[in-house]
Amino acid sequence: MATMKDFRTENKPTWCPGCGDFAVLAALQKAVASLGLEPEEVVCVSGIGCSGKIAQHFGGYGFHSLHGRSLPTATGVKLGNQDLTVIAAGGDGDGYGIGMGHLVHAVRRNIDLTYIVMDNQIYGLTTGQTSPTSKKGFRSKTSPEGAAEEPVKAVETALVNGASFVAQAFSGDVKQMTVLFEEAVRHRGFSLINCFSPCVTFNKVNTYDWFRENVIRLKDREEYDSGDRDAALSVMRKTHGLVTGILCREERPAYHEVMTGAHSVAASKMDLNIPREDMREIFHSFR
Amino acid sequence: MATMKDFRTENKPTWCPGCGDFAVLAALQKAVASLGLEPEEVVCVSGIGCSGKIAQHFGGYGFHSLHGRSLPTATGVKLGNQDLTVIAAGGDGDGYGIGMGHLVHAVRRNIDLTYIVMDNQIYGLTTGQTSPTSKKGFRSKTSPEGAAEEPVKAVETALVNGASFVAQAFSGDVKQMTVLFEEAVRHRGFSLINCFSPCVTFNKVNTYDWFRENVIRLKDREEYDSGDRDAALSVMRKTHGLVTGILCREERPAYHEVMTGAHSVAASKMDLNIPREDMREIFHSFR
Amino acid sequence: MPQLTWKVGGAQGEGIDSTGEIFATTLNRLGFYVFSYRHFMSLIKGGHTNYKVRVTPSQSGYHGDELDLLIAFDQSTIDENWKELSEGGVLIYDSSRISSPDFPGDKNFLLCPVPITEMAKEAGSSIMRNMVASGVTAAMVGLPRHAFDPLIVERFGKKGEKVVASNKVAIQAGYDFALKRFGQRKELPQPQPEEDGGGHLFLSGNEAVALGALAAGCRFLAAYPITPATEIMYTALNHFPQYGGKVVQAEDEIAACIMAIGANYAGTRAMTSTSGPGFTLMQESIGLSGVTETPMVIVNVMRSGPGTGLPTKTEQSDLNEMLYGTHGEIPRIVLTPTTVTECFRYAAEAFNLAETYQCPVILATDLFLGMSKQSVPFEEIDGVQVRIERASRIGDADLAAMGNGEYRRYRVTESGISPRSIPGQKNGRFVAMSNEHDEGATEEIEDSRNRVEQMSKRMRKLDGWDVDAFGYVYDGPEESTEITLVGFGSTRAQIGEAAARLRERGVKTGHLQLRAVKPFPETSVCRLLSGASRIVVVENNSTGQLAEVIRARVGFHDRITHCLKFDGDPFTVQEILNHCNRSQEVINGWRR
Amino acid sequence: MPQLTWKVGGAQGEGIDSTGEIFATTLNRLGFYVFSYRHFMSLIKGGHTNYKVRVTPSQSGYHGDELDLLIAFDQSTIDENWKELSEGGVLIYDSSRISSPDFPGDKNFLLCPVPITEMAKEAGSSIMRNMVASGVTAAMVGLPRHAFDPLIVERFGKKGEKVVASNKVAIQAGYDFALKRFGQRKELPQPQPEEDGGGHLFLSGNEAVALGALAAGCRFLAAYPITPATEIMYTALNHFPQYGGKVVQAEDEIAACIMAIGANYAGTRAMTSTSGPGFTLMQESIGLSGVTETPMVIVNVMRSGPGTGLPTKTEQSDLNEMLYGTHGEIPRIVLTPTTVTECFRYAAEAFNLAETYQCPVILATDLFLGMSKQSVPFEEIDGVQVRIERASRIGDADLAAMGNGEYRRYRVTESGISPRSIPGQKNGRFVAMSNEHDEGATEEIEDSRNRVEQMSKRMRKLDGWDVDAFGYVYDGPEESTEITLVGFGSTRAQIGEAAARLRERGVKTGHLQLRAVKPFPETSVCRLLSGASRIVVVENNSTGQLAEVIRARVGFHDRITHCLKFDGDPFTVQEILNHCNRSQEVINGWRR
Ligand SMILES: Cc1ncc(C[n+]2csc(CCOP(=O)(O)OP(=O)(O)O)c2C)c(N)n1
Ligand SMILES: Cc1ncc(C[n+]2csc(CCOP(=O)(O)OP(=O)(O)O)c2C)c(N)n1
Ligand code: SF4
Ligand code: SF4
Ligand SMILES: [Mg+2]
Ligand SMILES: [Mg+2]
Repeated sequence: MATMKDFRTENKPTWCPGCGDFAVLAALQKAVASLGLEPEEVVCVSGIGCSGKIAQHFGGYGFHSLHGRSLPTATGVKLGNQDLTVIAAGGDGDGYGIGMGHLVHAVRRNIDLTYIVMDNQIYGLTTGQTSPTSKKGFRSKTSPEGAAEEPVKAVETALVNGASFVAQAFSGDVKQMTVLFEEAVRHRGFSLINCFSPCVTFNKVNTYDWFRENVIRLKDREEYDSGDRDAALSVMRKTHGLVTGILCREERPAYHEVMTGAHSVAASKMDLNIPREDMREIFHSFR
Repeated sequence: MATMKDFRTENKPTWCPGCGDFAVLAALQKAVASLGLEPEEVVCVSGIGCSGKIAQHFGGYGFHSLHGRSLPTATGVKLGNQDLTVIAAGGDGDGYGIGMGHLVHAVRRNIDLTYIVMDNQIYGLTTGQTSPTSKKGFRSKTSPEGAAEEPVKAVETALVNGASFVAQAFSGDVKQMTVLFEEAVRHRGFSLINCFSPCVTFNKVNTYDWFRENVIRLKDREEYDSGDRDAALSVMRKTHGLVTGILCREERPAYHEVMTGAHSVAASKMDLNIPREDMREIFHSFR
Repeated sequence: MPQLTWKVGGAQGEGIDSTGEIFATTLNRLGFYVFSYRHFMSLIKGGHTNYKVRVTPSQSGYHGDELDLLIAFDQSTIDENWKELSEGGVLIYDSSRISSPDFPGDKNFLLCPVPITEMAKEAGSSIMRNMVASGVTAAMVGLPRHAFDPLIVERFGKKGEKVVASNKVAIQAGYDFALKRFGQRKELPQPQPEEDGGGHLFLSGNEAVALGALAAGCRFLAAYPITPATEIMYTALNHFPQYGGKVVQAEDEIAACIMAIGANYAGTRAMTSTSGPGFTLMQESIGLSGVTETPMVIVNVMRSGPGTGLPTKTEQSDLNEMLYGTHGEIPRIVLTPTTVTECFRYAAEAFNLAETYQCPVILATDLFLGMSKQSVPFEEIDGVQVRIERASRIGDADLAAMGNGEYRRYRVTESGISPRSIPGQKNGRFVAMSNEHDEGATEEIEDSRNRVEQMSKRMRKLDGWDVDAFGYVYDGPEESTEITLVGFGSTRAQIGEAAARLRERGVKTGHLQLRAVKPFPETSVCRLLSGASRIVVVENNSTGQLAEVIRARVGFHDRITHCLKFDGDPFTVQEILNHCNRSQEVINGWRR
Repeated sequence: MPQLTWKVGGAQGEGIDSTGEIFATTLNRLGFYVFSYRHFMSLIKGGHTNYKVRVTPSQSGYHGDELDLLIAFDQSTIDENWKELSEGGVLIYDSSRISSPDFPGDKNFLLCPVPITEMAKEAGSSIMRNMVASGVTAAMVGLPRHAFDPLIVERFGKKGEKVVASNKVAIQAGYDFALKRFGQRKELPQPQPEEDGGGHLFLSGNEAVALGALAAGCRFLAAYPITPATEIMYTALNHFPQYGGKVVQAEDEIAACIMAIGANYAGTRAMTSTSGPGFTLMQESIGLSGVTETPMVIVNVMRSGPGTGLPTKTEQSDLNEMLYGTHGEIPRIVLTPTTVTECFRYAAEAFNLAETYQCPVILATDLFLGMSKQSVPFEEIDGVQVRIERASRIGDADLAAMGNGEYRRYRVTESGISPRSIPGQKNGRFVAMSNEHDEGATEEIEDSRNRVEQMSKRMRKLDGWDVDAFGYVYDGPEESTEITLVGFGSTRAQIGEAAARLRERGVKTGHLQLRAVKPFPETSVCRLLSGASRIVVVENNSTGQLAEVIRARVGFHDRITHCLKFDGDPFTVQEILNHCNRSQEVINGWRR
């Protein structure tokens, strides 16, 4: 059986020392190993950004796709071979800025993949511009007088659109993150895990310390029912979104089980030859 | 002062007889006329679809833009000349399918425009495919066995992302629709009005009768506080989204008032000549 | 060649299409060779629409220049179409609506007033206008009275006996009326039934593309609705699921294209289909396919651009974008099938090419070829040898023989092709990277030597493909011609007929039709054109995009003239001939 | 020409850029002509980066082939750069980190170990390595000890006296150490201060573009961050708001481009700026600008493609997409400025062209021209006459003279240009339509005559623009040359130096640099190239995109050779010369 080591690569990640994305990578490696997955069974599909480099650093198969397009790419991979475990990953700009539309539609489909967003409230790779999750008033090279827009409410958006698994994690707590990733990967359907993953180089506001001070950990208390979507919304509102843990979980069929052309055999494993007689019959239906 | 007639055009709309979009057009014409606007002060920016033809049929200036891009086009028009009244309009596919990302970001900016979505739960112009608002199980040429996806929750998405004015209307009630449009246009900031606008040709499920039976009209009862976003969400949930009236309204600065470069004079009315001395000073700052 | 051309026209939503389809389908089933062309508008009801049918003694990909019979449901059908009527043509019009038809009286038509709407109402409802018109048609072209009955039963059987009966009544009323008043007026050419005595296949380029893909093992289509490409999706929805093929209606074309790339990466043969605006949105993903060397098939059914343009009109104006779209440089293949059968064959072949060369393959048709249903001999399509070659892969055994981490996905090879592993294969790990990457595909890498190696490897891949053998069809003398007509894709039938007519007039004429434009079959084109005194490049666009490519790749600047059409309609044979008749001087107009 | 070339290298995030910038900025302020070039990677910390500075006696747009001094903070700087060091060059290395520098010993360098890190630590912190290195530099090129002090005060003044002081200490430590141990080793060319005794302007193409836009009245920029274009946005953010100019960070490039189109439609001069991937996403909107005849300016700062490619490397490989991107056919202008001053001038001119011709204007630069800060004489930019011509509009009075509904936005005119109204103007109502439309712009319309009229009107618009007067700069004999070098955009400096060297060797050499590629200045190009025995087209891409255009539009197939580079770096003069020296036979390699 594969161990965490098998999900490591030879090359050292090129993230800045201290970057929150190290924790995300480690948690993912641990989670898939502890689920007993083999490296060749897991595909990590990422967008472009510092966060997007996770596909290179993760020891499974990878697809480092285009900026903002991790979800449709990952959707294709999953539908191409439903037997694979598919992880989509990327940054807040990638996923909630340019990629926002795809998020809503992936949620609606309940496509069976785990979507990890490394939310550092900044555009890291392009050296520090305001991102859609930057707080109102956040100053950066592109908002020297402070951001004028409300931050996007991506988790809430996923919740209202019926996402079947929604959680938040924090790079300062790899243990919890690992557990959440395990749960998410195990979940049959679309899982969003929004990870507070500090950018130590460009975001001097939302630092590890800042998150430690402000983020509340959602205890799996009796009172909190992760099956209750409204409770999740209300927790998010009350904590201004600064909460970690599983916010919502719902069992329902995954897209590949109910879509047009759903089949128990993966598309990539089909016998592609169509009997000549079948083909002729199809031809004759055009008459 | 302009009357409704001034917002009519010579050519008759090319919609199918009975199409819900006639009501939307009429309500819009009435609303802007009753607000005392002149045709040259109002720009209707639309996407592509049957609904998108509203820009041609409305008697103000118009921009019949690309499929899914009414909002960024309208944003540019407003920021180009903030003195204009800008109406963005289009279909459910246009706005909530291909255009979903732009909706969220327009909401976040609180750009001062009125966005009218003619929601017929179908792709009309392309002759009847499943749309993102089609109910689960809806049968059409592209979902012969019934749609496998959950419908998008666009109104809720706007609500959680902080839309400053959100309402729903129904083409079967032009009077209410007119009032809602008036309120929306008057509102300083982003307004979304989702209009149930039946497609009599391709959607045989969500018909006028169906809506009449199922849609609840939100009375401006004492109990309902349109300043309470959570109440709006809960009404939407309780009615399965089948409710008309103002769901939410909040006063806050519009984007053009607070953005980088905000100015009391419209950009299109600026004196463009920069004093030679100013230019030289700017040059010298590059040394 | 002997032919019968027939058209019915009226307002959209009035049953014009069904009238045309009943006529065309029935004739086809009787063994006639039929080509049908729909003229329609980008609105749902109202607006002029018409359906033209041409019947020929052998297969043809063209709806004809003239018109023998025109059935007009309204005056605007007459306004829009009277010019097409040949001398002695028959104009049938709905006298319930048009009291006296209005058109400049300089042509000699047979006027046939028929109270179509009244008769339909008598039979039960005005929607049966189409049936009355069908009956009238049958009588006037000498079809038996009950020719349409089988189709009526098939179409309306589910709706009950009564519906079938009243439709039949409507047909018969039309038939009887016309036979009595006007008699048979036109001749149909001889039918040529299939061996089984039945009709030919009757299908469009779009349908053929979907079937070709299916036959080639495509098991995933992601697409977004757009005229005139949506039928590809419909056909896939009808036939893919039975073989485990999935069809996704994506949220937009960006998602559609990149989903299909993801599925290809995962080892499934996958494609997308679209038209101009959607194709433009796919450009970034096409680059992704190129740089990650992920096989991909994109079908672009061209329509009139630019922008939203004329969504229901045909054009060949995306050639440039297909050749040059996306930033940076990628290897790509652009196929331009010239017939419905080639739509089938090249759709199938596209998947082999995509996998062999690990690059995007664009299959280009247009509204005219994509949407026109036409008779195709069963043997012709059935005879296409569909090979499924899952080439350029690395096997499990080869991977097993390697240590972990030894396999290099983007190994620099002489051919430029590097065997591809698929997720799930042990020891085959790699990262498909949109960034420049090293051979091992484990890291993005900015080293300049590596860059040159990877870039060159990708760009030389297609050198191994013999496009010169595949990429064209030529008809005419090989050594020297007075005139050689050149086209690509859907224009083959009209150019072919024009060439035939020139030859009838004694002009030594060549006809070169390109079936692949990237890589450009320049050796063949150079050879075939070098003996042509005049080269006329016939294209459905306004700037002469193919001519530009020929000049760039081959030369012959001073012998090329542009025969262009960009009004939304396909070429007529006469238009091509008119151009050829025009004086030599236009040749020097190329420099603009 | 006399020159000094200097480079500092190390890991990203270690202060390499600031070291380079301090040196370059200071020299520039002292009146030297400086060109600086940053080599950096698409990651934030770690990875090799370097900053090269070339000092010349007159203006130059190039960082030089060789290297006189190299300051290496680490061994990989030596690995990556030692080859560039000229014979007798000086290698300064951080002896606190590198005990003995490793490189093949076949070149003769002066090795100068300096304990840079140690000295920095002594001065207070290792981050002051850059200051120590600056001090060392000053000593070895003969700059006064306090040359950098003013800049230090300016940069660190806000941080307090202490910071300033310790930085100065670090510089002085480096200075003293180097002067004592090695003495001055290289000469700077003569400075040429401005009239006021101060330095030249020191700016990049990106900055110049933003300033040109501002000067031309651009009051709206919507953009999305992307290397190497983001500085345009930064510069706009700095300078637009003061004049009521708005800057929007859009959610993506699709939105950015179409927002700017919306603003232009509303009467504001508006633009967007991007690089390859973003440019690709803008293609549909570019078509929208074309079909609706809405003025639009798009800046594309090219980088290495395809896909995400090499985001921090230069390339000229988007030429094809700029010429041919988007489906269908639109009129468009593509300008390719060749110097920083032209970036300013053409950015400004782009707005006039866009408004006059009501079409998209693409301003194309690349990472090399866009991001390299360089000395530009104040007079040169100040001397550019920026006209603001709000042409092709219809005035309120003219509209008032018309009745309501009389004005026709898309009136078919001989010039193809139809006066434009702006929302807010009474009687000026129209609908900008992405569909084909009628003259009145009140309806989409599918009529074929109308289609041809509108399409032709749009496509002939640019005939009125004299690109042949504007679109190139030529240097050399006009009648006949042995060799003519052709390039476009940023390669001008290197090609110019190569041409000069060829002339020194007695080769009759021409140098044609294109500043506009669409419309193509074919009359001029044809004239200037017709007397060239050999034509060498120099391009930063792998397929020879400009050469292809020249062949298509002008011909000369058998005289053209490709001098291509696509490893991410700009050309060196030597590379161009090497190509010219190679035998004639390559000429026949064009057909591939
Ligand atoms: C289409 C396109 N636009 C822009 C870019 C440039 N770009 C690369 S990464 C990035 C943003 C990164 O921000 P985020 O997604 O938050 O990731 P992070 O670096 O913060 O992890 C951008 C704008 C691109 N690669 N492609
Ligand atoms: C990029 C692009 N893709 C696809 C189309 C084709 N298209 C035109 S309208 C439309 C959908 C219309 O549906 P909706 O927005 O709901 O409007 P409706 O017609 O129902 O009012 C589509 C897919 C297009 N014009 N552009
Ligand atoms: S810039 Fe920020 S997000 Fe990027 S690697 Fe460094 S710390 Fe991480
Ligand atoms: S097709 Fe439907 S949406 Fe379109 S015009 Fe007709 S009724 Fe309206
Ligand atoms: Mg980020
Ligand atoms: Mg709709």
